[in-house]
Amino acid sequence: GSGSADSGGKESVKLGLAISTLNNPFFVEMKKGAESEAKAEGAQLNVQDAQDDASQQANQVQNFTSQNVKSIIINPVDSDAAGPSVKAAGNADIPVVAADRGVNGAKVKTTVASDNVEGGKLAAKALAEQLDGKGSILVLRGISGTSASRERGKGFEEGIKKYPGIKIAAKQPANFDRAKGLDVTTNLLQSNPDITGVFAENDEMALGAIKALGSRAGKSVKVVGFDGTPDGLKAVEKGTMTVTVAQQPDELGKMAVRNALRLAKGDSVDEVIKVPVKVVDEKNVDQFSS
Amino acid sequence: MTSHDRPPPGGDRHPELLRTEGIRKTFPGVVALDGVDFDLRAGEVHVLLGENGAGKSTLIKILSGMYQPDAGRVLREGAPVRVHGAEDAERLGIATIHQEFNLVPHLTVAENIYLGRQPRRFGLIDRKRMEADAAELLRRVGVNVPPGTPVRELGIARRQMVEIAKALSLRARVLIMDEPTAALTADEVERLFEIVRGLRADGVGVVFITHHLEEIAALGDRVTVLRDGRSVGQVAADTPRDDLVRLMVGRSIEQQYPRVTGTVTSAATGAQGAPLLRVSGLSRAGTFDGVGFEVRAGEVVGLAGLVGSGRTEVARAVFGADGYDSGTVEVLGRKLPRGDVSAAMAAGIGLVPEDRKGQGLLLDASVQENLGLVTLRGATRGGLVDVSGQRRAATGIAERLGVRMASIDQHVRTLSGGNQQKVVIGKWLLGRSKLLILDEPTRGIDVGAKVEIYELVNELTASGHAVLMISSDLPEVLGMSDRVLVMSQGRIAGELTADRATQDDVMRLAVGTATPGAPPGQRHGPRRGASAPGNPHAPGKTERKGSRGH
Amino acid sequence: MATETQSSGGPGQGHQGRQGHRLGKQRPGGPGQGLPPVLRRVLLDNGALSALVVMIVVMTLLSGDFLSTQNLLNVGVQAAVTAILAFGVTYVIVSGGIDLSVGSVAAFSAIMLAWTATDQSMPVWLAVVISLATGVACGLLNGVLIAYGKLPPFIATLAMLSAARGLALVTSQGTPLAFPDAMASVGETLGGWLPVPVLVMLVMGGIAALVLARTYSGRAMYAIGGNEEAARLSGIRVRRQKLVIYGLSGAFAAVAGIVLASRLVSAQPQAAMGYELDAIAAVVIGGASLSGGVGKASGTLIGALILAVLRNGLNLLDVSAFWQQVVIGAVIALAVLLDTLRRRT
Amino acid sequence: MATETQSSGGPGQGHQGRQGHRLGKQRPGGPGQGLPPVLRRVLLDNGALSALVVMIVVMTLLSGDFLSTQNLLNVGVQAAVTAILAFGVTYVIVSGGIDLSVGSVAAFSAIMLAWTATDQSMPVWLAVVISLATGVACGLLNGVLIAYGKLPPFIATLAMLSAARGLALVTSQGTPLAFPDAMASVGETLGGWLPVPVLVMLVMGGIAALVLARTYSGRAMYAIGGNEEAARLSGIRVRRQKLVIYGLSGAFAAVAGIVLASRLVSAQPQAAMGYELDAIAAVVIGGASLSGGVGKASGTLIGALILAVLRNGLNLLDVSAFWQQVVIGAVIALAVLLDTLRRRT
Ligand SMILES: Nc1ncnc2c1ncn2[C@@H]1O[C@H](COP(=O)(O)OP(=O)(O)OP(=O)(O)O)[C@@H](O)[C@H]1O
Ligand SMILES: Nc1ncnc2c1ncn2[C@@H]1O[C@H](COP(=O)(O)OP(=O)(O)OP(=O)(O)O)[C@@H](O)[C@H]1O
Ligand SMILES: O[C@@H]1[C@H](O)[C@H](O)CO[C@H]1O
Ligand SMILES: [Mg+2]
Ligand SMILES: [Mg+2]
Repeated sequence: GSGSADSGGKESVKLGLAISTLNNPFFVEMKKGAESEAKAEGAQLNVQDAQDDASQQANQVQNFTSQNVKSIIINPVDSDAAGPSVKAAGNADIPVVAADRGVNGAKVKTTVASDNVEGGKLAAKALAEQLDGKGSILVLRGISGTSASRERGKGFEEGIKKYPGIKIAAKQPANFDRAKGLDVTTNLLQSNPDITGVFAENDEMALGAIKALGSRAGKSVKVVGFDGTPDGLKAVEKGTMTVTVAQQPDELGKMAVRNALRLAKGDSVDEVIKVPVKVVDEKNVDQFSS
Repeated sequence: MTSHDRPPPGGDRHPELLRTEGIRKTFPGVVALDGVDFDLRAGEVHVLLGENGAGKSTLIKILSGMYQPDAGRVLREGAPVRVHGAEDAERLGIATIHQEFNLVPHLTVAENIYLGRQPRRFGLIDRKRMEADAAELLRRVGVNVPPGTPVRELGIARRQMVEIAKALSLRARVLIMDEPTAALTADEVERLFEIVRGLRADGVGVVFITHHLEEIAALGDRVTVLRDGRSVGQVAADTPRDDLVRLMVGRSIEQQYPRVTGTVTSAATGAQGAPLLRVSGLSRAGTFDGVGFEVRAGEVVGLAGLVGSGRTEVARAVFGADGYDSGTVEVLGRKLPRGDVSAAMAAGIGLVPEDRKGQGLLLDASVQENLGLVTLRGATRGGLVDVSGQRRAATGIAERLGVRMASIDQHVRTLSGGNQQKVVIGKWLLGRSKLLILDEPTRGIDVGAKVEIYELVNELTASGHAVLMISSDLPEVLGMSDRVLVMSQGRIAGELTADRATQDDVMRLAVGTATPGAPPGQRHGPRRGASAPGNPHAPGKTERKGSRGH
Repeated sequence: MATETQSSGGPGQGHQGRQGHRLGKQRPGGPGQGLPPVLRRVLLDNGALSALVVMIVVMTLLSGDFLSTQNLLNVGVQAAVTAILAFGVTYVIVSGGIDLSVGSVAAFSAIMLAWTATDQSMPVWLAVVISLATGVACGLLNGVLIAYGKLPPFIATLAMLSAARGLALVTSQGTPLAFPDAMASVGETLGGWLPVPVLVMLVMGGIAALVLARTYSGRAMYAIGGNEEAARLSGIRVRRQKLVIYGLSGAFAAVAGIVLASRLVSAQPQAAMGYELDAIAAVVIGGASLSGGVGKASGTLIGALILAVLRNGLNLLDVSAFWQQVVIGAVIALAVLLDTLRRRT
Repeated sequence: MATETQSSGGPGQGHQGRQGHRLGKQRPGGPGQGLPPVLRRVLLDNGALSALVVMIVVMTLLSGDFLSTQNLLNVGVQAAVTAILAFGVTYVIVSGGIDLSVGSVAAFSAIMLAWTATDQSMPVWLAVVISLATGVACGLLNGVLIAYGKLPPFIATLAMLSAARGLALVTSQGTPLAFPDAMASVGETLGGWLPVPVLVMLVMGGIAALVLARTYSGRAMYAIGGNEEAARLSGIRVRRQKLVIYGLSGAFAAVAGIVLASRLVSAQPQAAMGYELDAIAAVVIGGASLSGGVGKASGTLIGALILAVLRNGLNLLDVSAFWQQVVIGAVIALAVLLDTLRRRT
C-alpha cells in the first residue's frame, strides 16, 4: 500500500479492505485478487488485517471512515460483530461491501460471498460419494467459534445426515492450522485406526491430515478439504487430497473491489453476488490451478 | 557459671514480661535451638550473646511469631501464648527489629514506618498525618531525612534507623532488637542507647543482640549466652569482657587484633616496591573529590571516615563498580579503564561490598555456588567449569572461616547473618586478589571469627598481597592497618601511621573539615571501641594496635 | 530480597537513580527542549508520556487525517478495552504477580451477560451483576490458587486463560450471542460526541488510581510487590490481599468484556484473544516493573494510548498489513527505549 | 560445630526433597506409595516428574490406545517443538528474564530456510546455516535491547514477537513455502521407528543440560538470575552474558522452527503462533522460577511432556472441542498444585 497522507490529493479513488486474517493462505489469495483488480482500475486500496479479532476489525473500519475512503470492503471476522461498524460507516455515507462472509444486523450494499454452509454440504456429499455412503470418518474443526468453522461444520453435519451409513468417529479441533492437523490426526489414528475418510474445515488442516496418513492418503482414506488454496489444489493434482471445496478467493477479492468501485461512483449493484463454491477433484483441478 | 554479683532486677518494679521454656527448633540438618530457657522482665535490657549461628535470631524469630518452635512454650506475663505471625506479636505488644532489614525499597520512609497501620480518613490513607507523625518519630531517633524519601535512596545506616523508628511507633511493652548497632556509627548508637534507656525507665523490656561486647556494659542489665543452640549461662552485664568471650566461644581470645606487618617488598609485586595500587585525583561530582593514595604490596591500609564521607563510593570506583569523572587508577603502574569490574579483577583487585544482601550474595543459591563465584572464570577450562575443584576449594575456605552450615549445599538465605558475611568474604579470599578491598568486612561477625579473618588478612599480606580496609569500627582500623587514611566529605583529610595514631587523631581529621553546610549523612562519627555512655567525640585515649578491645 | 536488588534496592543503584535524575535535568539534548519548564519537567519525569507526545507529533506530520477530534476520539475508543484490562493488571503487576487470564475472563464475562439476558431472559441489570460476578469469581479462583495453592501466578492465570476461554465456548456453544440492546448504549456516544467507552475507561482509570494511591489494599499491593516478607512482618495479611488483587483484576476484566461486547452488540466467545499481552505491555510501557513494587494507573493509561495511537496511525498511513507487525514491534521497542536511554547515566 | 551438623547435612535443594520424603512416609496415599525406594526418592524430589507419572497412569486407565509404543513416540514427536523452544527459554528464565519471541522467531527462521533454498535456490546446507543465523540474530537483537538498551525483557521480546512474525509474513508473502525435500528427513523416523524430532529434542536437551550445569555461561545464568548486582561485582560480564543467553534462545528457536517445518515439509508464516506461552509454561511446570536463579533442562523436558501427554490424551478421549480448553486449564493447575502441595510444610 502507498501511504499517502494528503486526502483527495490525487484522482485515484480510495478504498478500504478490512480482512479477517492474513494468517491463512485463503485470505492472502483474496487479498491478491483484490489488489490486482484495484491496480487494474487505478484505485488505491488500503488493506487491513484484523488477525481474527472482531473488535480490532471494528477499529479498522472506524479508521477507514476518518480516512474518508469512498467505499469499504469488509471480510468480517464475525458476521454479527461486524454489524455496528457497518452501521457507523453507513452513517458516514460510505457504502460497504461484504466479502466471503455476510454481515448481520446492518445492511451492506452487497455481499460477495461463497456460501460456507453450502460448501459444508457439498463437502459432505463429495466425501460420502467417495465412500459409497458407508464408513467411519474424522472431522477436523477450525478455530472454535469462528464463523467459518461454525458454518462449515453446520453444513457438513446437515449434509452427512443424509448418509446414515457414515459415522463420525471423532470430531476434534485443529484450529485451521497444518501442524495441529498433523498432530490431531496422528493421535486420532491411534484410537480410530480403521477410518476411511477425513473432512477438514480448511485445506491447511487437510494437508496436515494427509501428512499424518502418509501412504493411505487418497487411497484407503479419502481426504476432503476446503478453500482450494494453491497447496490444496496441488494435493488434489497429486491425488492425496480427494476433494477440496474451492471458494476461488482471488475471484472473491476481484468481485468485491469491482463492486466497491461501482458503489464509489454511485452506480447501483445487486444485493447478493454469489461466487460459486466449486467441488474440485482431479478431473477438474486443472481449471483452477493457475 | 550462673548469676553474677549485682542481682538482676526483680520484684514488683520488674514483673516478668516474657518467658520461654525448653524451646527447641530444628531445621533440615541443624538444631538451631535446643531447650532454651529465657526470660525478660519489665524495665530491663536483656542482652543475647553468642557466636554466629548460635541461635540468637532464631530465638527472637520465635518470640516474634516468625517461626513456631518444635518443642517448648512461650509465656507472656505468665500465661502460655501462641505467637503465630506478626498480628499475634503486635497484639501481645511485642515489637521486633530483625537482623535483616524488612523495608520496602520503593515506599517512602513514612510509609515503611506505618506499613499496614497507615492513618486513614474516610477509609482513605491520610498522607499528611502519616508524614507528620513519621517526621516526629524520625526527629526522636535523630535521623534527618524527609519522611517522603524513598527508602531505596537511604544508606545502610539510615535504613537501620528507619527500622528502629518503625519499632518504636508500635509503642510495645517488649522490644526486641537483633544487632541494631551493626550498621550504626557512634552518635547514632548513642542516640539509640538514650532512647532505649528512656524506654527501660518506662518499664519496657528490651531484648538486645550485639557482637560489640563493649555495648553490653554500656546498656545491658543481664546477659544470656547461647552456644550451639543451648543456653550456657546467664550473667550480669558488667561481667568482664574476657569472661563473656570464654562463655561464648569456649576459649579466651588473647589477641583481638593480631596484626603482623607483611613483607613490603615481595615477588608478588613486579617492580621492586612499586605501589600495587596508585589512585590519583579521583573525583566524582557530589561524592568524592581529588582522592589520591597508594597501597604497597604487603600493606594493610585502613580507610576511616564518617558515614557518607565517600569511602564506599571511592572503593567502588577503584574496583570499577561505578564510574568517575576524572582521575586515574593504576595497578602496578598500569592504568585501569573506568567502570570495568572485570578489568579491575583481571588486574588483581577484589572488593568485599558493604551490603552483603544487595551486592554480595545469591541468597537462593548454595554456599558452594556463592563461594565459587569469583573463581568461576579461573576454574573454566575449554568452556567447562571444574565443578569438583570448585567444591573442594569452597569446602576448604568454609571450614577455615567456620561457616556454620548443614552442608556446603545449604542455601545461603538460611545461613545466620554472620555466616552469610563469612561467605561474602570467603569467595573473595578464594579469589586471591593482589589487592583486596574490604568494606565493613566484619559487620555482624562474632569476636572469634573476626580474629580468624584478621589472621587470613595477615596471611595475604605476608605473601605480598595488600588489603584496603574500610571500617567504621575504629579499633579495628587502628588495630589491623599499617597506615590509616581518613576521609572527610569526599576528600582524603590526612594519613596516620596506625601504631602511633589514636582514635582522637582520626576523629579530628574526620570531623575537622566539617562545615555547617554538610549534608545530613556526613555528621555522624565512626564507631569507637568504647561507645560507653558519654560524649561520642571523646573516645578512650589510649587505643593501640594489638591491644584487646578492652 | 532478590526483589530489592532488582528494583534498584542497593545503595549503589539508588545512586544511579539520583544521578540519572540530575543528568536528566542537566543534559541539554534531553527531550522536551524549549518547552515551558513545568511541561518539560513532567515529560522528563515520565518517559512514557514523552514517548506518547513524540508519537502524536510524528503521526500528525505523517497523516493529515490523524489530528482530528473525531480520530482522536476513535483512538480513545480503540484504547478503551485494553486500558480497562490493563488497569486491572496494574494491581497484579504492582504486587509482583502477573495475570494472563484477563482476555479470556473478559470474553467469558461478556458471554455470561448475553447468555443470562438472552437465553435465560433475565433482567439486564441482573445479567450485568452476574457478568461482573463471573469476572470476580475467576479472579478469586486465580487468587486462591496463588495465595493458598502457592502456584506461580504465571501458571495459575495461564490455566485460567485456557479454562475461562473454554467456559465461554461451552456457554455459548461456540456461537456469538446477541447482546441485549439495552447494553448497546455502552458502545454508543453521549451527546453525540463523547463515546461511552472512553468515559468508562476514564472512570475505571480514576478508580484504579484512587485504589493504588490512597487505599489500604492499594498500598499493600506496593508493599507485597516490593518486599513480600516485609509486608508480612508488618502485619499485612498477604494472602487475603492477593485475593483482593486478583479479584479486582477479574472485575476490571469483566467491565472490559462488557464494553467490548457492547461495541459489537454481540458477545463473542473468541473475543479479546491475546489481549493479555497488550494489557501487560501497556502496564510495563507505562513504567511498571514486572518485578513488582512500581507502577501507576496514569502510566498504564499512557501505555494503552501509545498502543492505540500506533495501530490507528498505521491504519491511516496504509502501511502494508505484513509490514505493520514489523513496525509495531519496532515502535514499541523505540518508545520504551526513549524512556530508558533518557534515564541512562 | 560444623562437623556436628554435617553428618545430618544434605543438599539445600534436597531440603524439600527430604521433607517431602518424610511426608511421604507419614502421609499414606502420598505420591509414590509402594514403589522401589530409589524411584520413590526421585519422584518425591521432582514434583513435575511425579505429576507426569500420575498423568500417564490416568491416561492409561482412561484410554486403551494410550500406552502403545507408537502412541508414546507420537507424544514425543508432538512434544519436540515445544520442548526445543522451552530449552532455549530455560536459559532466559534461569537468568531472570523472559522470552516471548521464540514462536515467531521459529517461524521466521523456518521461512528463511525455505525461502533461501527454494526461491533463492541456494544449497540446502547454506540455507540451514542462514536459518540458524536468523534465529541467533533475532536473539542477539533481543539481547542488545535488554543488556545495552536496558529494555525490560518482556517488552524487548514482545516487540520481537511482533516483528519476527511480520518478517516471516513479508518474506513468504503470507503463503506457505515448500520446504526442501532434503530436510524432510528431519521430520521422518530413523530405522523405521525412532522419530528424528524426538532425537533432536533429546540432543538439544542434552546440550541445554550441559550448558546449564557445567559451562561458565551456564553458571553465570544462575548467578545473574539469582542477584544480578552480586554477579556483576563478582566479575561476571553480565551484559555480554545476556547476549549469549538470548542468542542461545534464538538458536534453539530456529532449530525448533526447522523441526516443525520439516514435519510438514512446508514452512508456514503463521506456524508456532502462541507457542511462547507453551514453552514458558513447560519451563515453569518443570520447576523453574520466573524470578530467576532456578531451573533445569530435565524439568523443562518433563514440563513439555506433560503438555504433550495432555493434548494427546484429550484427542484419544475425543473430548469435546469446547471442554478441551477447560480440561487443559484444570490439569495444568492440578499438575503444579500436586508439586507445591507436596512441598508444603
Ligand atoms: N530457615 C532456616 N533453614 C535452615 N537453617 C536455618 C534457618 N534459619 C536458621 N538456620 C540455622 O540455624 C542456626 C542459627 O541461626 P541464627 O540466625 O539463629 O544464628 P544467630 O545466632 O542469629 O547468628 P548471627 O550472629 O550470625 O546472626 C544457623 O546454623 C542457621 O544456619
Ligand atoms: N549524605 C548522604 N546522602 C545520601 N546518601 C548517603 C549519604 N551518606 C551516605 N549515603 C548513602 O549511604 C550508603 C551507605 O552508607 P554508609 O554508612 O556505608 O556510608 P557510605 O555512604 O558508604 O560512606 P562511607 O562508606 O564513607 O561510610 C552509601 O552508599 C550512600 O549512598
Ligand atoms: O474462509 C476462511 C478459510 O476457509 C480459512 O481457511 C479459515 O478461515 C475461514 O474463514
Ligand atoms: Mg542473627
Ligand atoms: Mg560504607
